[in-house]
Amino acid sequence: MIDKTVATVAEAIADIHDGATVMIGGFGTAGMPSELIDALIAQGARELTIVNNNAGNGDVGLALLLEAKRVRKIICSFPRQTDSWHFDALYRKGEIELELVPQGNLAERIRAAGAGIGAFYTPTGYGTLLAEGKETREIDGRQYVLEHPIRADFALVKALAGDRWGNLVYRKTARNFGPIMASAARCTIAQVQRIVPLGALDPEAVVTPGIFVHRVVEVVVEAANAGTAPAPGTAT
Amino acid sequence: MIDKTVATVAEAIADIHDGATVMIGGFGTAGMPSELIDALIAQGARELTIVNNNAGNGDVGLALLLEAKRVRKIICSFPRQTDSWHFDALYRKGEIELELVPQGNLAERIRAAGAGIGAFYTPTGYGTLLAEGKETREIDGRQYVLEHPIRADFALVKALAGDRWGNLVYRKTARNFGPIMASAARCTIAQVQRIVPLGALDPEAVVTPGIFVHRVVEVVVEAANAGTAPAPGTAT
Amino acid sequence: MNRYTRDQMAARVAQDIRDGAYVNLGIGLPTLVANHLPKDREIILHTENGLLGMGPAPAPGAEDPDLINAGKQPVTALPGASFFHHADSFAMMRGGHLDCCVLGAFQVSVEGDLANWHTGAPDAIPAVGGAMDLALGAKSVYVMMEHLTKSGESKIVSQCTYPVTALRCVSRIYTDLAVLEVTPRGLRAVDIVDGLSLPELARLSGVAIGS
Amino acid sequence: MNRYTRDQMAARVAQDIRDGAYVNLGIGLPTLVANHLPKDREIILHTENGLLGMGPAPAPGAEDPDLINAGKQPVTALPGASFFHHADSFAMMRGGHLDCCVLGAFQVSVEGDLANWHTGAPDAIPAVGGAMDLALGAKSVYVMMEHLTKSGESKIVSQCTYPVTALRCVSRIYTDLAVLEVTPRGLRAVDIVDGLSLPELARLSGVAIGS
Repeated sequence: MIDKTVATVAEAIADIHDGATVMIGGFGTAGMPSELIDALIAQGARELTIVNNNAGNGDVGLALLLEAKRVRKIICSFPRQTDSWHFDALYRKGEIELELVPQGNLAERIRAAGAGIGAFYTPTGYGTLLAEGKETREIDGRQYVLEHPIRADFALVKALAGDRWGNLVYRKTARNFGPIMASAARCTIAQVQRIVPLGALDPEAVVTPGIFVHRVVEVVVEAANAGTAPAPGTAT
Repeated sequence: MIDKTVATVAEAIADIHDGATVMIGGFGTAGMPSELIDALIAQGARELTIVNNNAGNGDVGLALLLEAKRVRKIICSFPRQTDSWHFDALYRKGEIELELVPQGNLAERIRAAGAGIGAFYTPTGYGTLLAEGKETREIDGRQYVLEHPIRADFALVKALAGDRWGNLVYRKTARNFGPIMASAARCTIAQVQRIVPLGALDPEAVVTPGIFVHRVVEVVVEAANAGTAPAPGTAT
Repeated sequence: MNRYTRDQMAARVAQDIRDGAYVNLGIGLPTLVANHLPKDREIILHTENGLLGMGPAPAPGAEDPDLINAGKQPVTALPGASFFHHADSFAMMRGGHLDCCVLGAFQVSVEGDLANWHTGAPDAIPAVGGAMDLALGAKSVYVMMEHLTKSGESKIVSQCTYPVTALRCVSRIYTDLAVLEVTPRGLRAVDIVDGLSLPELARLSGVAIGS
Repeated sequence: MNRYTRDQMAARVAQDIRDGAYVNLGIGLPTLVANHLPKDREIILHTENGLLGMGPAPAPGAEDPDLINAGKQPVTALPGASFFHHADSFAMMRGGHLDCCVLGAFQVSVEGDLANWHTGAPDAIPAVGGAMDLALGAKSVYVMMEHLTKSGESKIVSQCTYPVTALRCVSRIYTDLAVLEVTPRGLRAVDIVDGLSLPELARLSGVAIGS
């Protein structure tokens, strides 16, 4: 029988090794799997490469992982925010490597990894600093940059509900990077607000089919605590 | 106000011009927009390039469009089936051009057109007849073929329900090529079993957001007639 | 010198967005455009973090941390909205499906090059987000910005000195002094604030502007 | 000469599919494997036209034309199933997410090249479907076929003479005479039908086979 559910977040992330590449879902705090990240901080893995849209907000989740100096390199599109002080400090001290990727290329490179695409030509970034040194090509009169997949050892994602096969549904704009990251990692770990019986999710509305998910852990969230309040006005 | 609904299939396809490239959804008869195709036959456009997984089944839909000699070229993955007699006859007489594409490359090339990707490296087809003359590249020790987007002037798709913004949901495996074709055409025309009020579709479960759809037409289907019986045993 | 207010600029942009358009409003000044969309037009807002059919800010107390815009501010979803993941969202942009996006800028060149992501300062922490995808993805790219920097230099330039976001992508520029169209033959003034002449506008801008 | 029956071959393949595996069964002979999956294992079937969690054929009269497999035969969906579009379905295959696929073949080479889509006959109408994606996408590719053609020629060959589907993709070959593993040092016999010796199998096959 297939049962991808695990009992605790600690168990779910136990085998993340030093030096692993870890994708972490979320756009700011929406969709950020904070409890999995907290467990990863407690677990102690070091020298991580993190893939996320941002570089941590305030004093929660990814920001704390950075503060704990567990991250060697971050691949993201928008590190600098009004509340990204932990990243900012590390970056200014030269204690973290940054690979800055335009958000659409970040998403497409992650999707390419999951979809078995070797590389692709994207118009985004052509002629800019972020395409320096990259191969370019004119196709049908338009200029493109060659970009390669971003693969990961682990993906940590947050979803609304999941079942024992690993099928996932998300909630509103907390979906963001979850589905594509789930497809791009050797081992995808999902924290969900509730584990539901097999068959409870509408097969027409499953967003991440279970084939992309390896572990599902239920994280009980207090109603008042269902997400961390966003920091209004911080940019994309 | 946005109202993409149109009253009749004839009106929906009225401007398809001679020489147009038309994507037609469906895998065999599942998801085939038969009523739109019938209207296109009646409308009379000629010299069409058709993109579909197959090359028509039996004496319905796409097969009849072929029989009526309206199709100059077909781009598909699996033309030869037990009931593809209209295509077979035209092909053997040299009266239709065939571009044969492995099914995954067909899907990905359509998706690339919708997603603004200039070209992509795919492992599928490498070293085979279907990659002859195509550019290849080794990436991380694996061999890939360069494939380009397939764009269309029009896409004809069949969905279960749609609203006046063009949002669509599909039914079971009739979904197949509908969502990607909708994204790859300048004008996407959807036939639906029912038009529902705006807001009736669950925003978490919309499969094709309305941005990809230009016209929606309701086709009333008798229950006994909700689809054409498949021809068992015909291949993929 | 007369100047258009920020709300006047936003209203002027809004007037150029047609009924039924799919539109992405960038962070900052462009956000104001949402308040000025004509009531008799139905315009569908896209936010790149995965929502079409974005509605206004929620009532105080009704914020949902899972329902935010690209600026990470709480928003709402209208009837007819749809949610999707990031690859699909940027496919909408890169694939040319948006009719229009409205962006802020540091500089715009006479050829429509846009610089809006990086000041180029050596100690700045770079961050790009979706700016590059937006700049080249939409059918029309409208820039909203002050015409001059605080020190009086023109933000409309012969060639961008800041790092560019995308080349030849801007269609129109809405400033506190004028509305300019980027054409193959250079900039053309569509509107100028009352009391400012075309020659004076060109002089302030430091570039040629046609009428 | 003894031969495994088609059901014995299918049962033998089924035995090699582990609990929890994601599996795609090709058209024709491989379809039989579904009838032999061990009852104590939960195995999830993928069909490339957009379904994970495919169930058995429906009862007569309960066919749904919108719920079919890649062979366009009516099927059912199990609790836990999910539907998706073609690009996502082939991403699952090309991206290496399937544990196993089972395919028919015209020929397999000693290096694991597969020929199963085209006889190469000049008057044949070519059709490829998902064969090429399946052959290179799954972690393990199992081929099921008769060992010999009707005229007695080996379908296991030094080099394919039919047009190939994909290169070096086959892991195991299940025939009516043997089960063979493709290794970097050539073919290795895992099972041979009762009464047939390894040298005789190699002679019939026309290629070297190790033990």
